[in-house]
Amino acid sequence: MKKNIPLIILAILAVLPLTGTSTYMLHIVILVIMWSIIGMSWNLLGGYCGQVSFGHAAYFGVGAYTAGILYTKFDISTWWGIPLCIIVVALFSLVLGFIVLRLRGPFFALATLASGEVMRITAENWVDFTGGTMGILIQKRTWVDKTWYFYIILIIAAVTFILVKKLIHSKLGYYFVAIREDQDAAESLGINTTLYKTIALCISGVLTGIAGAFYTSYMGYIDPHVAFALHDISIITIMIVMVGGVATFWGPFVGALIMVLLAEFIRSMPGLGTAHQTFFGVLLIVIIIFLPNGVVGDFKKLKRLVGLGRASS
Amino acid sequence: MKRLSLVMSLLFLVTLLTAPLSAADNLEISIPLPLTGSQAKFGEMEKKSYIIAADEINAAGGIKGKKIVLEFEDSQGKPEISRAIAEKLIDVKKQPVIIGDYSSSCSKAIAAVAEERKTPYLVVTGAADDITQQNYKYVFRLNPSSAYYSSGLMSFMSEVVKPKSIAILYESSDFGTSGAKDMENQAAKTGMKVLVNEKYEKGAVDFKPVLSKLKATRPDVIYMVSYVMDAALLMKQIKELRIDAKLFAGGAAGFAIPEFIDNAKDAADYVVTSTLWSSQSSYPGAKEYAEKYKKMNGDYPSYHGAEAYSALFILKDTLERAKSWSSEDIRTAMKATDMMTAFGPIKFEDKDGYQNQNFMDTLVLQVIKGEHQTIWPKKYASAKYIYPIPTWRERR
Amino acid sequence: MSLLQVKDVSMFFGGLAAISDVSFDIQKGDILGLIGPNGAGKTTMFNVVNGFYAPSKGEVFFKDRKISGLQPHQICKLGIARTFQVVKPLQRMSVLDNVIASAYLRVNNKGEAEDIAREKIKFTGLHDDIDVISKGLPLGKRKKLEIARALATQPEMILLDESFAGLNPAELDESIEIIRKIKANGITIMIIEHHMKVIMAISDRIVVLSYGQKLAEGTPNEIGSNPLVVEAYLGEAESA
Amino acid sequence: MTSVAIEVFLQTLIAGLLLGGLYALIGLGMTLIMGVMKIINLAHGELMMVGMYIAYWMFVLFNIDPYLSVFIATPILFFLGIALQKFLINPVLKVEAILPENQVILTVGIGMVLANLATIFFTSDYRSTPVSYATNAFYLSDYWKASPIELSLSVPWSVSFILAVIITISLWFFLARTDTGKSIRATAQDTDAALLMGVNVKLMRVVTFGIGSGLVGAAGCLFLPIYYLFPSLGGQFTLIAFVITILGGLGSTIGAIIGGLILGVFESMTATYIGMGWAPVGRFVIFVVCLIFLPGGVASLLKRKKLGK
Repeated sequence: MKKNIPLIILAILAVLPLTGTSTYMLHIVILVIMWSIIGMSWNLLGGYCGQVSFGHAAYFGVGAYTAGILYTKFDISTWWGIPLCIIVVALFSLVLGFIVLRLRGPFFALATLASGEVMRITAENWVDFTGGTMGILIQKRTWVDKTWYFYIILIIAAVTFILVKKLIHSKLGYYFVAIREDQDAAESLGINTTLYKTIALCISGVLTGIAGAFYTSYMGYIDPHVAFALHDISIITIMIVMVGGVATFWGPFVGALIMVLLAEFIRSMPGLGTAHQTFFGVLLIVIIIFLPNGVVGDFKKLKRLVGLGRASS
Repeated sequence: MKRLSLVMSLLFLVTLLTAPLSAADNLEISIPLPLTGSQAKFGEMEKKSYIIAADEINAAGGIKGKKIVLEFEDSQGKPEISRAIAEKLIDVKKQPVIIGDYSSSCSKAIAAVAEERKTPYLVVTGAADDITQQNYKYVFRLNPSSAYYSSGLMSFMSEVVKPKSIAILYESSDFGTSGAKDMENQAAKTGMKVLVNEKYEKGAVDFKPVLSKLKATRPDVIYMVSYVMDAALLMKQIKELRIDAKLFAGGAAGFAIPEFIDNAKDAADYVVTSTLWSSQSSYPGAKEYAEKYKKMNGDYPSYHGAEAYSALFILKDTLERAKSWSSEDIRTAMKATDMMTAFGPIKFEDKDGYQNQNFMDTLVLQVIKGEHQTIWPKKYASAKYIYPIPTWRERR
Repeated sequence: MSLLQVKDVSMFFGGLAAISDVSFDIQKGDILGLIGPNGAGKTTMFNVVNGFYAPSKGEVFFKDRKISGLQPHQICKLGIARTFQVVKPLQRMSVLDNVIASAYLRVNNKGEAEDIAREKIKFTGLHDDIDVISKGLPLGKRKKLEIARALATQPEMILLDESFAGLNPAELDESIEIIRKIKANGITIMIIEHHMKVIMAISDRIVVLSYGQKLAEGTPNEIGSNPLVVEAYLGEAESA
Repeated sequence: MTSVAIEVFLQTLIAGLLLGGLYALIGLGMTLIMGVMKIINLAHGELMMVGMYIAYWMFVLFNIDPYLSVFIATPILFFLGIALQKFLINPVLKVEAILPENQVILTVGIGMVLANLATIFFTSDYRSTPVSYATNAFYLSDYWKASPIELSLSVPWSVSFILAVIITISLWFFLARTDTGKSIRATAQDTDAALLMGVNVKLMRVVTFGIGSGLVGAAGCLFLPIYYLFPSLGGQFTLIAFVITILGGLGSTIGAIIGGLILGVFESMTATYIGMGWAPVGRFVIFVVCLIFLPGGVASLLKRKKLGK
């Protein structure tokens, strides 16, 4: 039974477009799936390998711009961005990894944060190539109907989830966690920490980049502020994983549900007005304080808390 | 684990089923606007203006007897949220027409959805040129594209100032960039030399380095495209460095709103700016709206408010003329719009590579004695322009 | 033949010499005890051999191949494993997973890695705690885990850094037994230890360090009767 | 070099130094917090925003000059910081989590709430204090009639700069001379050693967060006369504070000052000689270069020099 849960969720999702779900809901679900891919990939690097990146917008943006530039400069469909960005983002991750991976802890966090910002400002200033702040507008999106977008992102997600699942139960997974737990010990056990951190960064970056390339095709518009956003991408990504559950397989998915679906709910709650952000901010604070390992990571604790609540009421 | 997935699927189902049900004799219109985040200032101004317009329309009997009920959705200035809102309006609320949002990137996100879903969308403030250059059939724009913002200013410069050189400073946003690019093109056409052409990151603290470089080149005109407070900071620091030019010109936005003068104080004197509208405009209803807004909020609105205010009247006019309130009929009716509003005459035309674009004369304002006065074109002028302007030394 | 050769190794930190000009050899299959007062440079020597530090001067050879300057993971791959004085378990992993992670050095498939890990865990007597998260282990068992983990890399030589400190007598006996078993498996051992009785009982040869310099080298008997050593170290240690 | 080129250079340098002094003050609070608590505080800029609103309302309601508000905003922010640390951050630091970085998300949440509350209570209007001296300046040609070049020095910028220097020096004295200050420095250098020496590390952390918040609140007051204010202004200053902290070295007061000045001058020079659009790139480039090649920041250079002597 437990083994089948992913299949069940996948099956529910797969028939979703056939049930006459509104395109609004479908849009939200697409965003949830897209964010859970980004969360998954961040989790691989941050949660399992312990390298907390504050700059995943860099990979997202490079992926998004790979697709966008294919369209503006080479007149090729943005969808080719998805396969192409695997190469582009992998190279980019190698270069970036070479610079940032020698740093540890908060220094790594800050260096990645800076890398995202540097990419944004570069995209703004390198006008001939990226179109600068005017961004890239895809004149006609491939489909009006969301069904295909939905299935594409669902397939990408399924592949990502399977890949990550396989990875974390393989040699790589053990090595990643060993590096997270104690880099010196890992090194003395014969683990080439630099190599494996670079592998984690590349896989993580590429998966995020694919999500970025999808974003370009799906939204039909990117600009540096959107694609390389510090808060709206890098930090939201971390929140998704932390709220859902660091280093848990389902954490990113649950986190994406909370951060996208719940956020959308709270946003459109009548009578809340602009206070929805305060509401949401407080919710985040409460989750971090009471469930420091996220909803999935501290699920037992959550059950206990909820149980206590029932008993006292 | 099992329980968890159960909770998740429940959450999911709840989400899917809670599509709000709405049915009434009222006409519900939801408007996406940035109400939080860095663009919230303009979102709020537009929101207030929409409300004023709705109250006026309702007091006069509504639209075909139906009262307008406004709702606002916070797009936070994020395109994917704007898109979510647009999808929701079209799909869940079955709203046959969409108006609103503020920034160009959000407007682009909505425009793409509107076009695909064949739902008319009236862009109210998004100024990037390309929004109405996509051969969209369902996207209309009330404000001129940013390439036209400076048309009035250009004619003022070529008739009065006759400058030989210009320095351009602009904010690195799509609005700033397209405004600057347009000025560059105009300069090339009229033989002005562009001495400095620099962009800056929004929120910059110190412009003095770039200004002192600019000072050394001695341009005739300093043209700046900036948002609210950058505009005030720029003029304050220009005053401090005593940079004299024949003309200080702003490209709408930050220079055209009342806060500019409040904050820049005497440094704002004699600055001219292009604008789409001013609170002294002679268009019918403009002054009344401006006064009403001021009474409610203590300050005059900028053109963004007037655009929002007028947008609702355009919607009313369209809906009253439309054969039915189907999206198709509304589109046809909107295309035929030819009316006067507080913002000026509105007509959606296809020309110069634009579609469904409202073209209009843009105005030039000058800060005279601490107030914005319309000085150009002459037929709309509320005061005579002051030119040449005194140097900073002479002003003391 | 000598398995490991340390040749004229010096290690400076900001002008201070932690080790100066130390040389010694280890024969294959031997147990070499490294002793000396606190701050004598024993752990630094381990860090040099293991690759955490590249020596400021001198060279280290393993099976006649120069290893000084290599990365720790490369040296480990060549066949030198180590334990830490301050234990470094992979905190949030179970005992089994800890050992599996290091068993992966020589195999790529999970089944094989797990087989190796289970064997080494049994070897060190941790099989009752196999699923315990290592953070929750008592110190004695954590020290054993360090050994199990080092063995899982299937080394030819193992560096044990104070694997007996803080153990009770019963645990001490078990650990000595484990070390004898390791030796019986043909693995060369270099060991840092403060328990003089233990070191005298198990070592084949002993190197004494003091203030970063080699004071003496020899069999336990020779060392026990060396007046220099007794003066500089043994007397002090036993009175303490 | 022509006189014009010299004028441009000097004016840029002046601007850079003035800006750098203010940057230093923003960075100080961050460097203390990061040095002592080893946490990344992403709500730093939002705390500055709170300080600015306090100064703003003091001016509007009671006509108190923003510079005097330093004495009002700093204590308020100090206690706000203490409350945040005690009731929100500490509980999170105490719990064992897989990634200690979850405290960062907490500060993001705090920042979000602060910014949103400011929007709700004060609207998102842009504000500035219309102080009478806002655009006053000293001019070289007023004092030296025959000067071949013209330089100007803004009055509010200079006052802000001088106050920033005074605050910085007092902080330095506090850290160097008082017992509390010494305890804070000990905690920053080695928490375990400080514990052994009998320092109340827990209290020091709370106090440090308070001082850090108070400092950035003071920085807010000094920024108000030369800048402007709106609820979501915090983010960019948080980033600047990071750059200075890394440039100066974690926990180093002197490092933060030098780092601030370097950053200020560097940004100004970039703006003049390369292009203002690239100034932020320059900011992050020195940031990354420093992280990699000089992980201890300027402070480590100073120490190295001392050792050499």
